[in-house]
Amino acid sequence: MNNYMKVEFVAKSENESFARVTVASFIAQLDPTVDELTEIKTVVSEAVTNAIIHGYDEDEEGRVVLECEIKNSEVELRISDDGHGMDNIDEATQPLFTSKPELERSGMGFTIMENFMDALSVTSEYGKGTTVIMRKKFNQNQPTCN
Amino acid sequence: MNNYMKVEFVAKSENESFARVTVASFIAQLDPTVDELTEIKTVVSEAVTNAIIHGYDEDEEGRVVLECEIKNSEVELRISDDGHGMDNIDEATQPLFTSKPELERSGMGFTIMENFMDALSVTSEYGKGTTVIMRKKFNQNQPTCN
Amino acid sequence: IGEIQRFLRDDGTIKVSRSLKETNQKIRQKKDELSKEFGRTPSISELSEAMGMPKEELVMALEANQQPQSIYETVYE
Ligand SMILES: Nc1ncnc2c1ncn2[C@@H]1O[C@H](COP(=O)(O)OP(=O)(O)O)[C@@H](O)[C@H]1O
Ligand SMILES: Nc1ncnc2c1ncn2[C@@H]1O[C@H](COP(=O)(O)OP(=O)(O)O)[C@@H](O)[C@H]1O
Ligand SMILES: [Mg+2]
Ligand SMILES: [Mg+2]
Repeated sequence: MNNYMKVEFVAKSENESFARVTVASFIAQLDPTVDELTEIKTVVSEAVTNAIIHGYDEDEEGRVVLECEIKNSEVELRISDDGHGMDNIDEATQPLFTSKPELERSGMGFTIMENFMDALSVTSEYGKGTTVIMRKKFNQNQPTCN
Repeated sequence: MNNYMKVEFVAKSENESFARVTVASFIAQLDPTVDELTEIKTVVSEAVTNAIIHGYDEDEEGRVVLECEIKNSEVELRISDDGHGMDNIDEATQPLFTSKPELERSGMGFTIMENFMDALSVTSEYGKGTTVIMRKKFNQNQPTCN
Repeated sequence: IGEIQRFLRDDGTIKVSRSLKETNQKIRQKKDELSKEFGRTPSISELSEAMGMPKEELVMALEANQQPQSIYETVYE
């Protein structure tokens, strides 16, 4: 099964939960387990929150773009913003690194994305924006109950 | 409260339910009643199904675009396709008119949209595509208890 | 405790489709209850509070029993 969607929305924190449901209902076609869906929703939250808070400083002129592609049983998520960008991706993706300690951010966003997904890639240019690409295979093992 | 989102997806019938949930979760910010949400989902179904079936004949190369804008308590939905289009909108929007009787379509899609929404406008060009714009005000009556 | 752990584990490995359908039934019951109580249909936030469930999960679960209405089935069945 192949499918594709792209959603674009204003950089408002209210839209984080919108983004989560949007991806969840798209992925629901693959009939994942509850745990798998929770994981996907968590990584979407982390990436979208980063775009809104770090990319755009919650400036509502900013637009977040989220693409989701299903190829057979593999899901690819691409989350991008045209916001501030970063100049040191290696540093930013370290566990516990945060540039906004005042907001009580945990610095664990990228670590969570890396752990819950099969692959994570981050590209960013200072002053231009950021794109996060993640991939995960579903239904690796046959369903045990249902 | 103002907000905006735009979602684009492949003209596959599986995406009808995806479109319904996407709009429902965006509109949920306005705290509609369950019945209001059901009505909005119904009009989304009708317009998206039309784009997929009539606009594109379910050709998966086709892309449906759905925009949703919230301005204070008013919602505007725009559903468009670059598909076949129509040459006679007046005829097409008549109750019971359908160009696909063989699919057991009811011909009531536009009538339902007109009834559930405050305003409906259809623009279309034969061979170019169709755009349906609908508007509705929410929370007309203040909640009586809370 | 073993029982609870098993319950939690089972809950995580069940398919989303099944979980949503079960939640959908509970939501419908609650909606009817609240409608009687209020004399009108509840709002999404009232329902989500009564269910102890985030709005987003409610919205997804509300869709769960709509599946047979999809055009795929209308057209091809
Ligand atoms: N979209 C983005 N635009 C600009 N900077 C970003 C973006 N995403 C992440 N960053 C940077 O990477 C850091 C680490 O991100 P993350 O691991 O999610 O932790 P946290 O969000 O808690 O700070 C952020 O503090 C920020 O400096
Ligand atoms: N997006 C569209 N592109 C082309 N034709 C359309 C589109 N939407 C509607 N139509 C035309 O308008 C007619 C009436 O639509 P509708 O009231 O939804 O009834 P039905 O879908 O049951 O035929 C359709 O049969 C079709 O000919
Ligand atoms: Mg973060
Ligand atoms: Mg129709």
